[in-house]
Amino acid sequence: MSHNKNAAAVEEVLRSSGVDVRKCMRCGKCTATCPAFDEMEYHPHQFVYMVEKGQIDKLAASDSIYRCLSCFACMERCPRQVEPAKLIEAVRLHVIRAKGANHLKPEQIPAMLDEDLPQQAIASAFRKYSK
Amino acid sequence: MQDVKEFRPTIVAFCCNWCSYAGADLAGSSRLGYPADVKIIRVPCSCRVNPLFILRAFQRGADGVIMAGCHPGDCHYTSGNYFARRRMTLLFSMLDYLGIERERTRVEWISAAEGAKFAKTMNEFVATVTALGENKRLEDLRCKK
Amino acid sequence: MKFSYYPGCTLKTKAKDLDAYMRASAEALGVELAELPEWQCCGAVYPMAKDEIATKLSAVRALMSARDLGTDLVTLCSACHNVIKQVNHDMKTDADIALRANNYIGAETPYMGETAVLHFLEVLRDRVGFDTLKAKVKNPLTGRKIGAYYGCLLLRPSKIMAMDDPENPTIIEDFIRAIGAEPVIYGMRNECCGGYVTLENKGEAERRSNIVLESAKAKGADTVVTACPLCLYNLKKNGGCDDVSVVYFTELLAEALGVK
Amino acid sequence: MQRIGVFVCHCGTNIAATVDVKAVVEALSHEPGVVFATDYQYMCSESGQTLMREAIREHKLGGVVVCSCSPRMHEATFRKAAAKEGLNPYMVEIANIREQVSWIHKDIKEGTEKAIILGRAAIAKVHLNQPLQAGESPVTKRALVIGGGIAGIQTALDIAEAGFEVDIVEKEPTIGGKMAQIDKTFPTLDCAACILTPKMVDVAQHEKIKIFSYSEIESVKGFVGNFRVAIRRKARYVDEDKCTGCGICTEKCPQKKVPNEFNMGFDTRRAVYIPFAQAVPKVATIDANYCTMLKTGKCGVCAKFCGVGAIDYKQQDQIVEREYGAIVAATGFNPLKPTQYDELGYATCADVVTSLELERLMNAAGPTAGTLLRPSDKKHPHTIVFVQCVGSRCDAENEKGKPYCSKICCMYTAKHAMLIRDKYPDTEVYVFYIDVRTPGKNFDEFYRRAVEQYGVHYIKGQVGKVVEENGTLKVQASDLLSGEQLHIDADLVVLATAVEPDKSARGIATMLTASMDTNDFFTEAHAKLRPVESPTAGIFLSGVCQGPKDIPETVSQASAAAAKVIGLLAKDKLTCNPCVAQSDELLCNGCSSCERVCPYGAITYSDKEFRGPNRTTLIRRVASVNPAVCQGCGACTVACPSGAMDLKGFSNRQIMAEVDAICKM
Repeated sequence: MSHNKNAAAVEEVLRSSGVDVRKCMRCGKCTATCPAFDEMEYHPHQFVYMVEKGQIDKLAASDSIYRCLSCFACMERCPRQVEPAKLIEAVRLHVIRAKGANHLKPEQIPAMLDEDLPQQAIASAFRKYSK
Repeated sequence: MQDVKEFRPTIVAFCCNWCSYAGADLAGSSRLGYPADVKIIRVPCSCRVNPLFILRAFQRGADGVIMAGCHPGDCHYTSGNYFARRRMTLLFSMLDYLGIERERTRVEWISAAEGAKFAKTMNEFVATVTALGENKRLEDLRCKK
Repeated sequence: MKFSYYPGCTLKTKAKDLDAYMRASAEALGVELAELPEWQCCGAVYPMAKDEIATKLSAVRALMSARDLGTDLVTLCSACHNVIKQVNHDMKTDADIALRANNYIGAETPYMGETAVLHFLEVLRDRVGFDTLKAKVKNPLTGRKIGAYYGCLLLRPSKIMAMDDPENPTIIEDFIRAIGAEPVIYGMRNECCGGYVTLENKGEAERRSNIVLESAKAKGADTVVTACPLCLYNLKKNGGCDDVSVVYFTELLAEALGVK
Repeated sequence: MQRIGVFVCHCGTNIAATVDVKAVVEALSHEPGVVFATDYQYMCSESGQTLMREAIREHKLGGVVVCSCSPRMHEATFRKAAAKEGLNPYMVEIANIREQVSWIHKDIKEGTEKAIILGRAAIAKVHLNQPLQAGESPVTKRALVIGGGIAGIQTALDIAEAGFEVDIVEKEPTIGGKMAQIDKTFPTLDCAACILTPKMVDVAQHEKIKIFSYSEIESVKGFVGNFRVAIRRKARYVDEDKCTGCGICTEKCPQKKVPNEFNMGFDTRRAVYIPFAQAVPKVATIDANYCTMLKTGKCGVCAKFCGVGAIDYKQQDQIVEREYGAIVAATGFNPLKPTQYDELGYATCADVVTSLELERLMNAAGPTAGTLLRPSDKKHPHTIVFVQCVGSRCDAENEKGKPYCSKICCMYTAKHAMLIRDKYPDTEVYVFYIDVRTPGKNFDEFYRRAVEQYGVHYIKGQVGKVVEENGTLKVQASDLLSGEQLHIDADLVVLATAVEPDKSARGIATMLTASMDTNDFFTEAHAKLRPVESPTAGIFLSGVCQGPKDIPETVSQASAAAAKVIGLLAKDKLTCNPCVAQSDELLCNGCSSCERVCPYGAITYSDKEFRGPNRTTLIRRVASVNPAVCQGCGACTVACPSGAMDLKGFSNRQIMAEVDAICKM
């Protein structure tokens, strides 16, 4: 059981996201509406369910946390106000707050640029993926 | 020192006829005990309890007063317990102002099916009031024999 | 009509057009926009975590200086608007965040969400009025079939953004009608273009952008308008749909008002 | 001072084992006013009651205290016994020394002490008791049923069959309600019209039933047994008595472009119309919003063709006043309009329809004559996606939806899926569900039949987005069991939307002073034991206005409500609870506080003359309580700032006396 091992991580994710995972009625509308579904290993409804089960480690190890588009569609359309996007962000923060776990490093940036790329893209990427 | 009599509080419980009084009956028929210090007064509804009754009890030497009614939304008279709740909130702030410990007054919602809750609540309340000791602030000494 | 204006990083550089067309149009419409004296980048994405304070501060500073100037705060870039409005909501409703943010900034008067945040579209709709705008149009874009692209950030989360119906919005369509063109309603107008992952997952950004543009094209749009530099970049660069041009709504506004 | 007798019961050993009964008698016999005190083995037994009656007679007792079990058990017994001896029953009080003493305390000394205190409190109260007389009020032997759907129809028929008069008030031009729009009914697949219309005809022909169609409730006054109701008969511009329902006016009317609400707007009707062929009453109605004559004064075609001269463009709304003994709310429901769920495309795609709209698209009397064609291009759909729980089961914070399960959608969707697969085997049918909920007789079997026999694809998941492209509905959905996101090209999408109480219900509830829950469903007097009565006396509940239900349940509840109404109307007089509030007019300051808190509308204010100083006359506004309506909760007594309002049987002085007796040190 991963319950005890991950208790602190679960607590952190719940607190930092402010999400009440028990509200979920497992309808799957978040996953139905998610535009990034094909890119993800774990899908929005699984984030809710797996956080409830205490499986933060699995989620943290998955690339899915960097695939969320932060489009808020799951939050908007959830009939039970569960807000899966906030959980995904909280798990991502849980990872990048750990030392050296930045997903995006400054030296990677030049290779990614093209002349039209708006600053916004870089600013947001740093904010989401680095400490 | 050993001669000091153990303090036993006087506690008045106002119970609405439809839920909490029936809950007390259920506690009785289930033989769920609570201290004899609790004496129940039956009222039709918690909204019948005038805050003056509670002040009167304190004045006459009660150490604690508890009011029990139907759960919000379950009132036999549809909305009586909401009125009671609002009035009690006001009473609480007044008691605060007077410096009467707020723990001496309590409001509980106990249904007819909650005999165990009735007994548990009364046990807890008696323990709380016993710990607080005698109510001397509001007691009217002229009423004392 | 005087407002404080928060341009944001991209409108000063890559998206100068978006900004310039708006300023010209605003002048023509009698809307006075005073750029905040000192502003910092809002961070371009709203930090959702309740325990993220530092990343919310630049938005709080902007909101605070608008309050001190006694004006409503106007934004134009959808991302800035989303960040600033959500942070404003936090400051209004989350006592813990408000306390910590105010402690950080150490202002004399704590900021508690007093400033009203308006997107320039809202200024057009609620302050200028689309009827007034229509009356001031010099070159109506008659015959143009234009699809509104809302994306994610303008409308969601709807409880906080409170701009329009999040699933069936009308504000940009009404704008399009006001400048004399015909709005095209298509299903993907409020779905994400994938802009945020354009850096590291170009494939996904391309797929999402194509889905949006194909949807608009299928309904007969010749142009898609947006209020977000990242959406514009993404739809143009990654969308690759030659039949549909992507422009800022302010460009069409300036064109219609004859100030382009 | 009252002469009081005290009777302490042993209850076998139930009381006597932990309470020293003799000591209680001894202690209480010294209380002021006590002239007789005794104990007995079983006070509730015949001989115990005889003992009490003899003591009342011999000692001329004016008050009785029985120390025994809970008053909820035997208060009525002892009061009846006292009444037989000529003592007012409300002069009897009970001290509960069994449930509150002997059963919960083990220590005899403690138990005895407490029993004595409770006895003292009861004695103190009896001293202040007043003889109370239960009032009586007559019963008007007629019932009003608000709403003419299947619930109202069934209730009215049952009451009428018992021999009482019934009026049905229906706001639409015809009775029949939602059931009239439905194609087939689950789980037997009978045609709804075939089983409903005979009942509608029964109603029309029943001599005890009067239908007020195209009418609304204007006001309700009075109380149980004696309601006075004003009914607004909206002008239909057709004389109901003259119209034969021949339909010539509807054929000749030149205004052809009125959306037909009966067919959910899929086709049009004329400005003068009869909603459907089996309408009851079968009388035409002119829609004032569309009639050219009424709007511009130019036309008059219908009047020209009407053979009996029934058309009357000058008709006005009429107010009819009627009296009733009982009122039944049967106001029904509407499906939620899913315009706020436009991720599912309802507002923007013609081929996204609600389930009730689908009923019309499949109905032989519907706009497509029973052939399933989709609205946009009138083509036969080959792939159909059903979405369950649209607007149901939402979080309480969610403003768009309802927090409850709408209960009927799982079954009617199974019905739709099955009927479609049966009639059009070339059609693929997908049902996206969260849970399939089919409690009910033969219900789960029905749903399984849809899956196993008819091959309907049930998928656990939800639809997240519907987009229309080139005539195809692109459905994006989750399949939670396989962990996939599905993309289905559908021709038709059907939304099983939540049921919500009819919008008129809130206003009607206010007029009836009947309570409602936060969802605007009427609340019942007791969730389990009094499910068809409102907490307000004389108001009864029938059908979906009380909560989501299917047809069989609605009909059972409708009959249950009728039984309750019959039980009430069968009485000539009603005995009222005498423990009601009473206002002291001399103290009343006319502030209306009591009126505002009364849940029953039992308090009214009126101007009364009082004698002032120096032979003057003062007019003051004072409260009075209608004892037939008051239920005796006492809310008003505490709200009253001047102490004018008091509750008989639980008066301020009585309760204070009990408090004093308990706290006496």
